[in-house]
Amino acid sequence: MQDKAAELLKNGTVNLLIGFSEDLGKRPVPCFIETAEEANILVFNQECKNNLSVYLHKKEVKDAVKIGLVSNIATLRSVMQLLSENQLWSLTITYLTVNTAGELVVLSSAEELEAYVQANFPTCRAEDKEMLDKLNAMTRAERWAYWKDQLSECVKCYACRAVCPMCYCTVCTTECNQPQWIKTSAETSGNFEYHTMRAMHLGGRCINCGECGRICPAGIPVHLLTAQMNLEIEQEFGGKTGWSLKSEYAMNSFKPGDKENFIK
Amino acid sequence: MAEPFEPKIVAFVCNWCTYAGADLAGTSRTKYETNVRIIRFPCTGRIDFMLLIKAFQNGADGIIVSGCHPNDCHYTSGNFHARRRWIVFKSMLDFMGFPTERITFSWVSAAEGKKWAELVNETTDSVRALGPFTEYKNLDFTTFNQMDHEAIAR
Amino acid sequence: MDTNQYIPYQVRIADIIDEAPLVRTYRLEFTDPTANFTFKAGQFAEYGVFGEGESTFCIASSPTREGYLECTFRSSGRVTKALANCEINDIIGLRGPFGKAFPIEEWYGKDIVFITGGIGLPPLRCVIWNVLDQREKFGKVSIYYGARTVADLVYKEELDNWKKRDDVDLFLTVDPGGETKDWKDNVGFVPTIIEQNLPSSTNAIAIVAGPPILIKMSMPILAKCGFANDKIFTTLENRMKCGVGKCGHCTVGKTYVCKDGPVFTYEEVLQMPQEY
Amino acid sequence: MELKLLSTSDIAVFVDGLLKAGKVVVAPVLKQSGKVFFKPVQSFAEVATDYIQTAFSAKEVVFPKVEELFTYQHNEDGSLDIKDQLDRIPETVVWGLRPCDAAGFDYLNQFFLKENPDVYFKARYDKTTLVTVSCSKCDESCFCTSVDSHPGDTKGSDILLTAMDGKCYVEVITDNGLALINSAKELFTSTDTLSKEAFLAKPATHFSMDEIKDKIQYAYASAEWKHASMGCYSCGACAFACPTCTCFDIQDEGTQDHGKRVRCWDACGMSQFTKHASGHNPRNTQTERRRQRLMHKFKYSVENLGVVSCVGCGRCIRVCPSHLNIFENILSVMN
Repeated sequence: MQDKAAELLKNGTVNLLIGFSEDLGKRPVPCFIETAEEANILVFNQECKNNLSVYLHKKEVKDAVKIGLVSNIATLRSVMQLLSENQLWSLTITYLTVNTAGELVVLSSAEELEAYVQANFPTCRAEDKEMLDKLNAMTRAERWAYWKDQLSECVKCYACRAVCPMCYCTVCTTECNQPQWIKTSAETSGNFEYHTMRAMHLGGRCINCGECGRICPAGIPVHLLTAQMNLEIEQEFGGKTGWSLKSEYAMNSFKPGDKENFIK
Repeated sequence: MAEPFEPKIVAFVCNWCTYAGADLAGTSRTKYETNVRIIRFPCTGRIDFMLLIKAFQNGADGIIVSGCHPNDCHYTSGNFHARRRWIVFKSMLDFMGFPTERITFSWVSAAEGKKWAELVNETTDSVRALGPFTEYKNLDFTTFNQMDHEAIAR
Repeated sequence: MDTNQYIPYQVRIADIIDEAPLVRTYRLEFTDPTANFTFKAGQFAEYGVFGEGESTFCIASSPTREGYLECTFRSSGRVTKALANCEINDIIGLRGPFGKAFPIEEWYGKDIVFITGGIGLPPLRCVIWNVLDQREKFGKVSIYYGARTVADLVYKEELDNWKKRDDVDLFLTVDPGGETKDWKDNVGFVPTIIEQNLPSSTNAIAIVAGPPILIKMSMPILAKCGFANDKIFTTLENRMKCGVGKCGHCTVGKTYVCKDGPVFTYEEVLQMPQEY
Repeated sequence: MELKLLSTSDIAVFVDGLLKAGKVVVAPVLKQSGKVFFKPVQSFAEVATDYIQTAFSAKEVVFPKVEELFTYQHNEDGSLDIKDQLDRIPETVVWGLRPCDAAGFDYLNQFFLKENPDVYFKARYDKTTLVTVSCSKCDESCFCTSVDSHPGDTKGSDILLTAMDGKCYVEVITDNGLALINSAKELFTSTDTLSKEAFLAKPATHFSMDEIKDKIQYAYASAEWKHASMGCYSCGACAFACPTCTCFDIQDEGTQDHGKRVRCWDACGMSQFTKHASGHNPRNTQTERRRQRLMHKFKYSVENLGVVSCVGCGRCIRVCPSHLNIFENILSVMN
């Protein structure tokens, strides 16, 4: 991967390469490489879980135009969703990934990307499925107690929003204060409102990378909210997020036959 | 003796059907419970889920959301979009353990003054039976704050 | 027990004056007549609408005129919009006074040049009143004031008064395109007007307040006039929440604008990182 | 300062005794997410012991994430009632915090009380006793020895416990601590020797404060800031986990008739932090915001208060979604 990255940077295919390097503690950290000489700091392994596609919204990255993106499959899937939402029109992106056989794969067009993602489409993680089943088997009151306990730890650092590639709004509902839709303070009721809002706005868009839950400093499994909703949406309305370049946004469409057994 | 509990119910209704239906109930002098506060919207498609949350935040005990029957929308498809949103929102709240029985979704047309009155009566009865929505207010007692812990201890 | 700096005084809106589009002045009176509130020219306060929050602006009236306070604000955010919706006799919260004042006593006997634009006049009006109320203690007083359009000029009545006085030189200007048919004063940006008049810097103090661009453009011209950096005063405005040097919003480097300022000499400003 | 011994089996007796005496005991508790949080406990059985660092610092005890400043209520006659609830704060013992956390309290104390004393902080701080536990374990994020501290430091603590060789050594540092010990005198015996150095964890030292104080003077203009902040997602995780971050926001909650004014944590790394209502933002890029945070820790607070406001707990590194490393950043901008 280091060689390929160096080559891409050298021949001008890529101006800026977003990948992983290691810090003193051998933990993978996102790195931004502009010259071929720096490519030797790149690493890529199982621990490289960050979804680097979120950086594609950053101004400094947008300015570079020709981007190389070291990706895992979740990153690629989120790029697919972003492409279908027409968010990356100004960028030319080359994707570097490693397939299940451990070989380097370089994808340089959206069509190649689509074919690769569809062939390697990720399924819901087993541990998430297990947790979802467990929660769905609970009574309503038990679930309420569970989320109440979890959400009471939330400090509203908004890391879940910051790492989400789909949260690209320049002004978030949390910052709209006329009226103040979401309480600024991290009281549990405000946290409940914030997480409901976040999940709803990701309905039919979340690509299930699980980053929000993984990085939560308070260890709240917030990704379960969107994961559950994804399942629900797939079941009710069909379609998968990040599957095709022309995905239809589930919340922006309807079928006359959508269920209405809950409507009086 | 404490006064009997009277729930606060907020109704989010569309301008063209349910609001007219409620108006019909009024002009035909149909009596129904007075617990409901009606908020009129151009269309059910405009009723953002945040409005519902805001209502609970400000102390509502129950909510009614109502608009035109499918295919009757003044704007052709607003209620279809709304319906999809309700499906997702309701399942979301269910998953979080939120007592969704406090939210009633309904279609009430301009001609259904009687249905409106019945809807309000039924909802009021069921929310009255559920009692005040203290579950939501009590959420904040779990916030790390010693004063709150003391309050619980008392 | 230390005083609780977060509990506001309650003040009643006694009068409302519409100054310019979106700009209003409120005259405020304490509901508690025993409230012991004293302040100096240049200090600011936190004005709060209960249920909406607090907003920061300078006290626009002078300590030499007792019994009331005035503040002038433009409605732009959540709190200022709520403030603008208030009516006479409404009660609002007031915390303060906060910050350092202009060292007016040190200026006795000197010429004073005020340079300001748009909504930058209110923080200086306090000083101008203060100076004019003790007119005999100062040398020449000149005021350079400009706004985008004629309608955007604030304190129009007072501007007329100042104009009529022969012990004040008032240079009014509006940006090109902002003039009306019967506008008789200057047209052009404030720095241009200063350049045309070149105020003397001998035994003089310059006070600059206004939008950042006005400050940036005026400085080279003042330097040309011969003003030393420590003879130029300005008042910075950053986002503030607490007013007492705790919340961290207003920091510029190590400086807390709320407690170390808002009044700074240009020399002090140059020492700071350019983050204001 | 006094040195005492407490048998390890009596620790539970001591803590449960404090609870019985009506004190609120805040201690590390392991939650189902696998992370350890400071929580009020009902008995010593809930207290977690096997952990390196809690997810968030114990600053919540004196500087809660949401603090009610006062409630307000408009009366029918047009008058307005404003009430604070400072008198409702209970006596609190924070049990089992790390020496770095206690050093954080020392900084908070100076920051909040040296100038313009903050009554809310003072009311809580005065009723808080800190019982610290020295560290026998550390990880690669810990760097307290780089910022003039160490895993057995007594700075900021009222009592420091060191549990080794089947005994618990009790260093009583303040009068507050002594009063706490005296509430259960019979459990403690006197001793006069303690050599804990061998027992203590040995975190890596990355730099010295002398070096920092010298080199940080020129760091502002470093081109490395851009590099150091590129990975930053501009969330507030580091600031909220930090034992010494003090920035807050003041917000009203409620209607114009009645409600409360609260202060809640805010973070200088967030893009809205300095933004004016006019849209002008003095620190408009993440580079400037990251620089502000680090420079505040290592330079500005030294200039303002004479102390560095980083205690080397390493929480910001552990919680950072992109593992930005504070000491690596500092090293890179200094050189």
